[in-house]
Amino acid sequence: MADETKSQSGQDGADSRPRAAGAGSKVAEKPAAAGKPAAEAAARKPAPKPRPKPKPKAPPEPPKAPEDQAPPDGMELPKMVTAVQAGAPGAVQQVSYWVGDWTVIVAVDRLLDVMRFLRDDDSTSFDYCSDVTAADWPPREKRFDVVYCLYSTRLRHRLRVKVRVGEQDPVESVTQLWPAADWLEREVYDQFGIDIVNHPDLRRILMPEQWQGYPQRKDYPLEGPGELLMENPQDWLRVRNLPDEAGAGADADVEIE
Amino acid sequence: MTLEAPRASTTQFDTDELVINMGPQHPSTHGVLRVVLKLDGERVIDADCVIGYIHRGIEKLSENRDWTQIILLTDRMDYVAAATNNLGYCQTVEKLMQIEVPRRARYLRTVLAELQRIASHCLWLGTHAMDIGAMTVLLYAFREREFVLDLFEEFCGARLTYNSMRIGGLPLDIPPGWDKKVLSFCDLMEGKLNDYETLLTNNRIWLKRTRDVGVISGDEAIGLGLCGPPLRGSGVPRDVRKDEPYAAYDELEFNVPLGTRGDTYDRYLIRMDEFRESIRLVRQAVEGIPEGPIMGKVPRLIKPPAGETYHAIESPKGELGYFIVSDGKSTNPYRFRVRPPSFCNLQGLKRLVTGHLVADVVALIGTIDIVLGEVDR
Amino acid sequence: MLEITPLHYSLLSAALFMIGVIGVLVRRNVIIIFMSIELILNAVNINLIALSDQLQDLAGQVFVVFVIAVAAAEAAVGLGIIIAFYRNKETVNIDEIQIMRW
Amino acid sequence: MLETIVVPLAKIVVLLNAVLVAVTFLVLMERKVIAWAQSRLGPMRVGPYGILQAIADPIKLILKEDITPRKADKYVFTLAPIMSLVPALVVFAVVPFGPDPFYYLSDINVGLLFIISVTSIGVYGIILGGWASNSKYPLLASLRASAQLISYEIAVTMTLVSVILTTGTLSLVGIVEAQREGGLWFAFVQPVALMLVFIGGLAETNRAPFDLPEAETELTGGFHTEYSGMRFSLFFLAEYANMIVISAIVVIMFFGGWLQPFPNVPALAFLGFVPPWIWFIGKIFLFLYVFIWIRATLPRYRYDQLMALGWKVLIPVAIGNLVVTGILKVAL
Amino acid sequence: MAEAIVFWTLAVLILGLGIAVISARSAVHSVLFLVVNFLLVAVLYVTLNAEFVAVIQVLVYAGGIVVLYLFVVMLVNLKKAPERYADPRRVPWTGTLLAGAVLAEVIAIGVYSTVSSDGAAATGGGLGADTPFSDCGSLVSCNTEQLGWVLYTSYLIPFELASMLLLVAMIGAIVLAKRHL
Repeated sequence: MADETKSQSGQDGADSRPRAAGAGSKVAEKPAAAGKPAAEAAARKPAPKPRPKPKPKAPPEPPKAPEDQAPPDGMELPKMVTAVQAGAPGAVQQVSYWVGDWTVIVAVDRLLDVMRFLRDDDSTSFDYCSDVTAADWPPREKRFDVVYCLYSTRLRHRLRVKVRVGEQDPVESVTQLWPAADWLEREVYDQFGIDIVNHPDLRRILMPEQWQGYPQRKDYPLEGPGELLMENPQDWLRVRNLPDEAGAGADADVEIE
Repeated sequence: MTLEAPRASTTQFDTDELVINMGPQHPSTHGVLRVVLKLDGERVIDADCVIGYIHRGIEKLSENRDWTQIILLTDRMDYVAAATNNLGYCQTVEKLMQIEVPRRARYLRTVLAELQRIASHCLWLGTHAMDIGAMTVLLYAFREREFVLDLFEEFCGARLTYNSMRIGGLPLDIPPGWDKKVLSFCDLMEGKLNDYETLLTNNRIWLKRTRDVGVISGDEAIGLGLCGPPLRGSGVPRDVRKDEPYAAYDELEFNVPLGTRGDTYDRYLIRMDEFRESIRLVRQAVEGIPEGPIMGKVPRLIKPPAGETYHAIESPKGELGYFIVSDGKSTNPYRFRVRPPSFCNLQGLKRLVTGHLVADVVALIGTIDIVLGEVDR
Repeated sequence: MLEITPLHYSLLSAALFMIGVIGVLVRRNVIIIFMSIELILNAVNINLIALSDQLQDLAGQVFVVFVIAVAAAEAAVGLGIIIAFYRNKETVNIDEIQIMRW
Repeated sequence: MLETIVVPLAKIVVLLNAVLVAVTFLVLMERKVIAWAQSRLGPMRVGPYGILQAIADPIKLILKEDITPRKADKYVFTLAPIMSLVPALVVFAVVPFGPDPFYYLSDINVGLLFIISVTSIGVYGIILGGWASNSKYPLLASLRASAQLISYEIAVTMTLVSVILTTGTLSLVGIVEAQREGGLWFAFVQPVALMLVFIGGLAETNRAPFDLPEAETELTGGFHTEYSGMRFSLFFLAEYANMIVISAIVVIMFFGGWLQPFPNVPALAFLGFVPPWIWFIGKIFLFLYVFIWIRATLPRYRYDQLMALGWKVLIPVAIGNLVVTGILKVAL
Repeated sequence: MAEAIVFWTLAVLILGLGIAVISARSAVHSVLFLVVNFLLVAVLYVTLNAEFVAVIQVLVYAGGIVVLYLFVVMLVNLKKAPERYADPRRVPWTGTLLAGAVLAEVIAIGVYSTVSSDGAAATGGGLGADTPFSDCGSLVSCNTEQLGWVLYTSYLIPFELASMLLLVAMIGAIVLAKRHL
């Protein structure tokens, strides 16, 4: 097993590009791994041993989460944004505008207040929860953006609400406001491992019940023996990133399969 | 059939609760959906959907493909409506890059999307009717779907996974004479729709099986996040094509059919009306196709600036949303998220089936029109 | 032996009757006890039919019709009771059915 | 000796073979008719226009592996298909194909009751098949099926009583003769009864729209989900043999059995050149065609609706029909 | 001769199946033996010229009542042996002896009565001379008609009472078995 993992680490080290490590990985990975000589590749592997392994993609510098662009000067804030700023004072940390979408960034501890206001207030009236999802920005201390896409079927406007949370921070579930969030939050938990509290039924949804690790995180190993990925991808990460195998920084080849 | 609310708790002495697994290998779960049903006699008291059997990690996969390659992956989500998936994705990227799509391309996209809606609804109609036991409608509907597939084949060479759009426009212009064929298909389809309706709409058994089955109120449907025909069946006037127009929809005339009772029969009628609206849209769009280029000004290297956006379109199943984050540096998206309408509609299944009979479960799975490729991604 | 008289039918009936009685006494499954009762009723019916044939009197057959009606009623009510009981006590063992209320 | 043993035996052999062959071709007919209804061609590969498919299908079924699930009750599992087929075949003992004793095996004076009682035994095959499979879906389906069969049996029997009331005989030959003497098929005398028996017959043979016991989209395969090979084909045979039985009953009771249309009208006497048994079989196949046609057209009832139809519509109407028949009989 | 063969075959089978009914391990098997038993009893009725009763036996007993039993057996399907608990006060073999005594008594009476008298005379109160079936001759040819006649004349009141009984039983069974009225 160990040999196998090492030889595979070779190719993997060459481009620590993320790759879907879904249920199919077991079959898909092995033939791919056989290709490259282990040693050469292992030599190029950086050694970030702590768990939040630096971002996967552009090794030279971690991709900073792009700034949430502020609305251009002179642009008037729409009523829904001003209403939430007034309705939940201090909760909105930042307002952002990009290609026509408005986003409010909210403190995680005030999330439920803001959401309740957004749903119940007449000027916002966001009765429809389109989507709940997240994005992972590993080097950041609060690495996850949890994004709620809201829509109002009465006023026909959209707003995104975003909270930034760290790995251990709990996020209050919004299922009590929108039952629609049930499966969406389960998926966020399933794919990112974000701790959603007060969720009625927090289980894995897309991945098998006994799956270890959270596939949509950027540090999730993209290749490797399926059994190990299934049992404990973090072990696989450690094996792959053993210090003695560390070499120069990996190049940033973005290989497309 | 009276719709009684699920009993709060069965009496403690009740012993004949039966747990049965419907699927993942079951002829009417439309793929590999597994529904764990808890039954009291034949009445469902609880249902739990187990999904993920064909989870392929398309979201994760897309984060490692360049922007154009992802179009191909979107085909594989709702594989019975691949063109609308392409459309939603391309429009999201165009929104991120602020690319102007030429008018001709927008019209053609509308034609493709509406043809796709007809094909998808054909498949829905056939399988839904088959689930309820009307086997002939299945073959009729598939026969007409075949014509749509022929049109697509002529347009892009593929019959199921089309890869039919590009960021900024379309890869190909329509072949000569294609528009005539589309129009004659529209005429044909209208006649065939009457055939379907003759077989089903006023059929007493069909009415008995669908009327007052799976009733859901508008507010509840909104709360559950239902979208598309299930939401409109409850009388909520929500159609992305109308509310947030894209492609050429703001220049075309169409109605959004709405239900009144929110039951399976209403959802059936709505989809039948949507067939007609789609035909109307296709006619208008085909007749109004302007001359001009089919590709906008797209940089050779597609690399949207850093930023994120959420964009939704009305796929045959409902609101198909794409949430895409670009870090502005690489040639692939940093985060690619699909808001699949089937996923959100399937979430409502538990609410719909509770209190109904086992036989209704198949009718209700049919009525929400799921494609597991999209649910699991 | 070769001459079949009503006595033969009576003996057959008696033997079947005894089997039924043994079933009632020996088995503890209520359903099987009910079935034994059906056997007993059938034993009686055989007797009635045989004698009806012998005496050329239809009264025996009429009686059998009534017995069948009674058996149907008995089965319906008896099995209803069994179902109701099973639902509450999860047993059909007659030795466990000994309390008058629950 | 010849009269008491050889001739009946020969008749039995001919009859059984005829029924079984008819069943195989009935399956082909069903596939073809449904295919045409659905603008398809149906089986075309085996023989000209797929005619030999009727032979290929049974061969395939017989050659298939016959699986017994490990946890099944082996004896009952084997017994169930037999219990389902035998009653369906036994019924043909009293079905008259023509007016002379040559055309039937026996004409007993309780013929109709015999048919009713024997078909009521067929339900055991279904219940036991579902139970012995030791699997949930078949069990559910078999409970459904047996409840369905028993319910509709009541309606059908009740309706047939009103026909008996009209004829005053339980003998099938007698019933047909009564129609000849009356000059009218009972379809015209008892139209309500005809509808009831036909609907009840659809339900009793588990045909669409009452094919719940084998609703493949709901219960995957119904009570015979776990069956395969020869044992499955026995169930299959039983179902189609039952279709023929029900058609035969309808034809005998309401469409004059072997009689030509309007047997007493002299203008139609030329129809007499067609032998009686051809009339009989032709009428049976006409009804089989209707069975298939209905299957291609209608969706399926739900279980509770089916029971409601049986108990709340068919049985009251049957009783009403009986009462009206009785009153008319006394009054006229 | 033929009658004897038929009788003895049937008798042996009926008794054997009766024993099987009460001794089968599985309740479903018991029910199956019961069905076959009833069918054979119906055949016995046919040999005794009671065709109508025979058919009714098949229709009602085998096709109806026993299906009901089968239903109940399946509903309370006990994978575990249903007889695990025995009341300590139970003395089954005494009961069997008692039943044997009853059988012996019946045999004694039977033997005694055959020896002492030459069969009861056919003094039936069956068919009066005014029945429309007096031309039927024996019971054999039109058993059903005659039985119907008797049922609806001499036994009309019991017949109606039986229908009341069935109605009551039906309602009773529904009330008992339905949980939520």
